Amino acid sequence: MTEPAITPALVAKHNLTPEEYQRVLEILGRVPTYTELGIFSVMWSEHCSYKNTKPLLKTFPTKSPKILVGAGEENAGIIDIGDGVAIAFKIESHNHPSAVEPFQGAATGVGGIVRDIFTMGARPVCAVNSLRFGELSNPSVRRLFGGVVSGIAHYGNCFGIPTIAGEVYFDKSYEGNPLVNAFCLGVLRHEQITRGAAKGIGNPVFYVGPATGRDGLAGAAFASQDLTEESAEHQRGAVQVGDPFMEKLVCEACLELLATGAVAGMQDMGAAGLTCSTCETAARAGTGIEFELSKVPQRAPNMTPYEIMLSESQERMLIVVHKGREEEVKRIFDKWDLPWAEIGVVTDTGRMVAKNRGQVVVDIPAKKIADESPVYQREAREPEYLKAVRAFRLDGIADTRDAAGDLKKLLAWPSIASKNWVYRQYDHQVRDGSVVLPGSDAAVIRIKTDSLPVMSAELAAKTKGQVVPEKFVAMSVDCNATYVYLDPYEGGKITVAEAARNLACSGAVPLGSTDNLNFGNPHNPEIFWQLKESVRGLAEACRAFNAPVTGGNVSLYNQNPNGPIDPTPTVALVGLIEKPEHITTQWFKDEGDVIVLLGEVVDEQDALLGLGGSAYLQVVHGKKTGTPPRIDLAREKTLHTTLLGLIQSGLVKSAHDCSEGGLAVALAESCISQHIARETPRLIGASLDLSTFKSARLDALLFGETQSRIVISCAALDAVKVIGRAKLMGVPAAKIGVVGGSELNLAMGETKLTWSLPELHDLWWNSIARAMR
Amino acid sequence: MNFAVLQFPASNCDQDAVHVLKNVLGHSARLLWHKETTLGEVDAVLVPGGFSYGDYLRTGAIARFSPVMQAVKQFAENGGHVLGICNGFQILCEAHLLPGALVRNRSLQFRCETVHLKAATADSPFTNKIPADKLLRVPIAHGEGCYFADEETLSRLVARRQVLWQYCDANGALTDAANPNGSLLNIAGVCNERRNVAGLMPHPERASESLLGSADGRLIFESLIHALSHRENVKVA
Amino acid sequence: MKAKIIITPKKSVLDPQGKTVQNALEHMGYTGVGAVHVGKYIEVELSGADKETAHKQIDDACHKILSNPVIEDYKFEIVD
Amino acid sequence: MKAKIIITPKKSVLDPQGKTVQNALEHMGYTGVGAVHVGKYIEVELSGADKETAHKQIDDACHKILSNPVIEDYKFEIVD
Ligand SMILES: Nc1ncnc2c1ncn2[C@@H]1O[C@H](COP(=O)(O)OP(=O)(O)O)[C@@H](O)[C@H]1O
Ligand SMILES: [Mg+2]
Repeated sequence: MTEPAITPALVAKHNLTPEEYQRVLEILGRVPTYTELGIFSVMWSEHCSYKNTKPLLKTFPTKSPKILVGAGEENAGIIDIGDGVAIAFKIESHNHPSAVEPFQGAATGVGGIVRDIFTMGARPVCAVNSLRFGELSNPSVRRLFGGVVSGIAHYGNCFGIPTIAGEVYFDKSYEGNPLVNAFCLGVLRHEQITRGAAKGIGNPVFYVGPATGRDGLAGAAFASQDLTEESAEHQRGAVQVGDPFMEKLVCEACLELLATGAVAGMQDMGAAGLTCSTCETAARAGTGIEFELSKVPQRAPNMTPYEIMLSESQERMLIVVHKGREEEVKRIFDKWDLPWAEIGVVTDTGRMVAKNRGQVVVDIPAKKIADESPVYQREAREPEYLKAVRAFRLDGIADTRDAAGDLKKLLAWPSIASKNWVYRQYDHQVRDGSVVLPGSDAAVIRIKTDSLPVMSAELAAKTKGQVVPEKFVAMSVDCNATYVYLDPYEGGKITVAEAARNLACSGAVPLGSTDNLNFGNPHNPEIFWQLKESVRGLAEACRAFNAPVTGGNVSLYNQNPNGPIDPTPTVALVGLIEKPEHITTQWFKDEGDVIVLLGEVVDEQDALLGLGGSAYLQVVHGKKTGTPPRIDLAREKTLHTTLLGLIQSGLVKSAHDCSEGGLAVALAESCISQHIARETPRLIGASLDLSTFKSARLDALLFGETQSRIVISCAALDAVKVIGRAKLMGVPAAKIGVVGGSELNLAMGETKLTWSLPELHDLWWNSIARAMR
Repeated sequence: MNFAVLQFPASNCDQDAVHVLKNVLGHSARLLWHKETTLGEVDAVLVPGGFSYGDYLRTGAIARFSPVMQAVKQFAENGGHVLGICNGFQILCEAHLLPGALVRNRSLQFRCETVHLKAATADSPFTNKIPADKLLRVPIAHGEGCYFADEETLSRLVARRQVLWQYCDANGALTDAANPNGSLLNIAGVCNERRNVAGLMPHPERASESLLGSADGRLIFESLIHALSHRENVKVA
Repeated sequence: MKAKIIITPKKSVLDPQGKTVQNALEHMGYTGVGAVHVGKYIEVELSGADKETAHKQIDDACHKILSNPVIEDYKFEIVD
Repeated sequence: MKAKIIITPKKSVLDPQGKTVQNALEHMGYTGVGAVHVGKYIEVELSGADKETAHKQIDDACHKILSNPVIEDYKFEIVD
C-alpha cells in the first residue's frame, strides 16, 4: 500500500502550522510517515495537548492535603474522603460530535467519561451532565435537544449508572453549537488507584474491547476546529457509535482484572485512540512501547496503519500486564466474552514504535509528542461589546407593573423551568445510592462498602472485611454563561460560587472541582480574553472555597458561521456531607415553619441592583445586557460556613439558593419542587412580607439576582436562634415569612400578590414538555 | 434464607438486590453467573434488573437462553420461588415462566420516577405482608414496561388473581394518569398460575431504606421471606 | 446466502411508535398517510448449508428468539 | 397503496445490536451464521395520490424523518 507523500498542503490539512511541522522534523530528524503526520496532528490538537490553554490552566489551584492524584497527572483526579476511601471524578465535553449526531455524540460522551473513571481503578457510581442548546422554538434545536437527552439516557441507563444532577440552558448563541459536558464520579480504596503508565520493561501490552473500525477517525482534531458545514460533513462519514452493553462488560472485566494484581498500567482509548493511549502511557512511565498493528482486532477490512492509529472506536482499553500473568487477562476477558489481543511490549527505548506486519510505520519519541507539544501565548483583547454592556442603565426600563405575571413567565422560561422532562429519562436511582435526586440544589449519593470495586486478596486480608462507614457525597454543576459573557471575570467567580452555594444548601463542604472550558476560537483575541478572564475568576473562587481543581477539559472552537457561543466555563463541585442527618433539600417542609433570608436582599452598591444579565431582563424585557451582579467571595464563604453551622446544629429544615429569577423564583420553587411520585407534587404554600426592605424597585427586590443569598426555613421556635447566630457571623438575616396554606402570598407595603400553587407548578413543571410536544 | 441473584452480562441491579437482601434484611444472598448450569442450595431466585445483553433485539430475549435460566426453569417447575424485577420480569416473560410480554412505554421514552402501587391481592407469596389498604411508593426505571397480554390471557389472569400489583394514584385509584407506561389494566406485576413465580417492573430494592425515600419495597421481600419460612417442604432444585 | 426477516407488532398490540411516525408525517405535510406500523428488519448472512436447511434454521430462530409470538409476527425470505 | 421501508445501519457504522444477536445465534448452536444487521421496518398505508407522488413523498420522508442519514441507509418500495 502506498501512502500519500507529505506535502505542505497535506500538512496544512492536518491542522499543523509550518512552525509546528518544523518542530516535527526536528523531533524525528526526518520527514514523518503519513501515519506519523496523522499522529502529530491529533496529539497536538487543542483537545489532546491544551496548547492554547496550558499557561492558563497552570493558574488553577490544584493542591490540597486530600488530593491523592492531582490535575493533569492521570485520566482523572482522586480525592481522599476518609476511612481509606477516595473518589475519582472528571468532566468532559462531547460538543462537536453531538452537533453532528446528537444521540450517538452524547452517548459516546458519557461512555468516554465513564471509561476515564474506571481506568483509574474506581467503580463509577454516578453521572452528571451540563447541556446547552439554542431556543426551543426552533425545530432543529428540539431535534438536537431530544437526541442528546435520549443519547445520554441510552448510554447511562444501559451501563447502569445513575445520572443524578445536571443543568440545561437554552440560548441563541448555542444554536448549531450545542454543548454536551458529561461528568462521572467513581469510588475506590486508596490502594486501588491505578496508573496509566507503561511500567516494567518487557511487560506485554494488551488491547481489550471491541474491534477497531473507522469510526471517529481523528475526532480529536475535528473537535479542535470551528464547526462548519465542511468539517461536519467530513465527520459524518465516521460517526462513533456507542455500545453501553460492551462498556459495562469492559468495566466489570477491568475491575475484576485489577483485583488480581496482574496489571502494571491501564489506560482507555479515548480521544486519539490507540495513539494517545500508547504514547501517554509510555511517556508517564519514561519507557517505550512497541506494538504490531496487524494484531489489533479490526472491524473493517483493509484498514491502514493511519486509520488504526487514529480511530476513535469506543469501549477499548490498553492494559500493560506484569510479565508471566498473561493468563489472568485471558481468563477474565474470556469469562466476560470480550475480545482481547496481545499487541506489543514495553521497551526501554523511550519510543513509541508501531509496526505493520513487521515493518516500522511509526517511530516517535513518546515523551516528546506527549509532553512537549507547542504552547501558545495567545493574544487577548477586551471585546468591543463590553462597552455597551457597561454603559447599560435601568433608566429606560420601567419597574414591573405585573409582578404576578412576570413570576409566571420566569418559571415557565425553559432555562428556569423544571428539567424533569430531561432527568425522568435518566435512571437516577440504580446502584441504591441516590439520596437526593435531581430537583434539589445539589444531588447527594451514598457510598457504601459494596459500592467499592472488588478487592485483591492482599487488600481483602488487610481490610479484614471491615465495613466502611457510609459516606455522603454531594455534587452540583453550574455556569451562568450570560454572566460570563457580560463579565468573564465576575461570571467566572459566580460560576464557582453558585456551585459552592448549592453544595452548602445540601449540607456539604467542598472537596474539589473539575471544570470544562467551552469557548469559541482562541485565535480571536476577544475570545481569548473571555477565556483568560474567566479562568482568572474561576481560579480565584476555587481558592476561596477550598475547591482545588483536580482536572477538567477544554473545548474551544465552539462556533459556527453564525458566531461563537457565550463563554461557558462549566464547573462541577464535589463535596462531602458529614452525617446523613445533615442532608438538606430545597423545599419547604412543615406548616408554621419560619422562612428566613440569609444575605443582603438587594445589593444597593450595584447600579443595576442585581438586574444586570438577569433572567428577568431577558424574559420580560428581551434584553441580555448590563453588568452582572458583583460577588464578594469572602462574604459568600461566610454565608456558606454559617449555613453549614446552622444545618449541623439541626436548625435548618430547607435551604435553597437564589439564582436565576432571584428571590421570587427561589421562594416559588421552595413551595412547588417537592415531587412525591408520578403526577403527585407536594405543594406547600407560604406567606411572605417584604415590607421592611426598602428597595427602589420592586423588580429588583423580587427578580434581581444579587449574589450570596439563601432562603432557608426552620421551626418557628428556632427562628430567633437562627437569625441571631447568622448575624453573629456577620451574615444579614431576616424573617421574611411563614410556611403554610395553599397559596404563595407576597406583601410589600401596599402591594399584595397571590399565586395559585397548582398554576405555578404546572407552568414550571410542564413547560419543557409542552415545548417538546 | 438463601437467595441466588442471577447475573447476566449487563445486569446492573444485581448488586442492589444483594445489598438489600443481605445488608438490609439480613439474609444470605449471592450472585449467580449466567453460565452456571445449577443453582446450588437456594430457597429462592431473584432475577434482577438491568439491560441483559444490552436489551438488544428485545428486552430479556437473549438472557432467556442462558444456561442458568434452564436451571431456573427446572427450579420453578419444582415449585421453587422466583421473583423477577424490571429486566428480570421481562426475562421471565420471555422465558414463558410468566404470561404476557412487556413492550415499549407508550411515551416511547424511558421513565424513571416513583409510582404508587397497590397490591391487588394478599394471596401470594409476594404480597402476603402488604396490608390491604397500603399504597406502596416504589421507583420505576424502564423504557419497555408496558404490560401486554391478549384478551383471553388477561381475563384468565384476572379470574385467577394473578395480577399482583397495579399502578394507582395517591388515592389508590387505577387512573390512566397514574399509569406510567400504558400497561393494560395498570398492571405492574403478575404471577404464574401456580403462584411461585412473579415479576414486576417497579424496583422494590430501591425502596427498602427510608434514607432513599421509601422503605415500602421491603414489604414485597418480607412477603417472600414469610412465605418461604412457612412453606411446606417442597422439593426443589 | 442471506435471510431477510421482517418482524412486525401484532395488530392487537398498541404501536405507539407507528402512531408517532404517522403524526410526524402528517405534521410535515405529507398527504394521504394512513396507518403506520413500525417493526424490525433483521438480515442474517448465511454460509454453507443448502437453502432448505437455512429455511428451517431461520424459521426456528425466528420462532424461538428473533420474535416474540405473544406480541409479534414474522416473515422472511432466503435470498442468494 | 403501501410503502414498505427498510432502514439499516450503514455498513461502516458499528452495529452493536447486530453483533450481539449474531453472538446469541452462534451460542444457541445455529451453524453457518455470518454477520447480522438489525434495522427497522416501517409500513406506511397510503391513500389517494398516484404512485409517483407517493414515491417522491416517501423518499423525502425517509431522508428527513424516518431515517438518520448520518448513520443509516434506507430503501423502500411502493406496493398496491
Ligand atoms: N441535564 C440534567 N440532568 C439531570 N439533572 C438535571 C439536569 N438539568 C437539571 N437537573 C436538575 O434539576 C435541578 C435544578 O437545576 P438548576 O435549575 O440548574 O438548579 P440550580 O439553579 O439550583 O443550579 C437540579 O437538581 C439539577 O441537578
Ligand atoms: Mg441552586
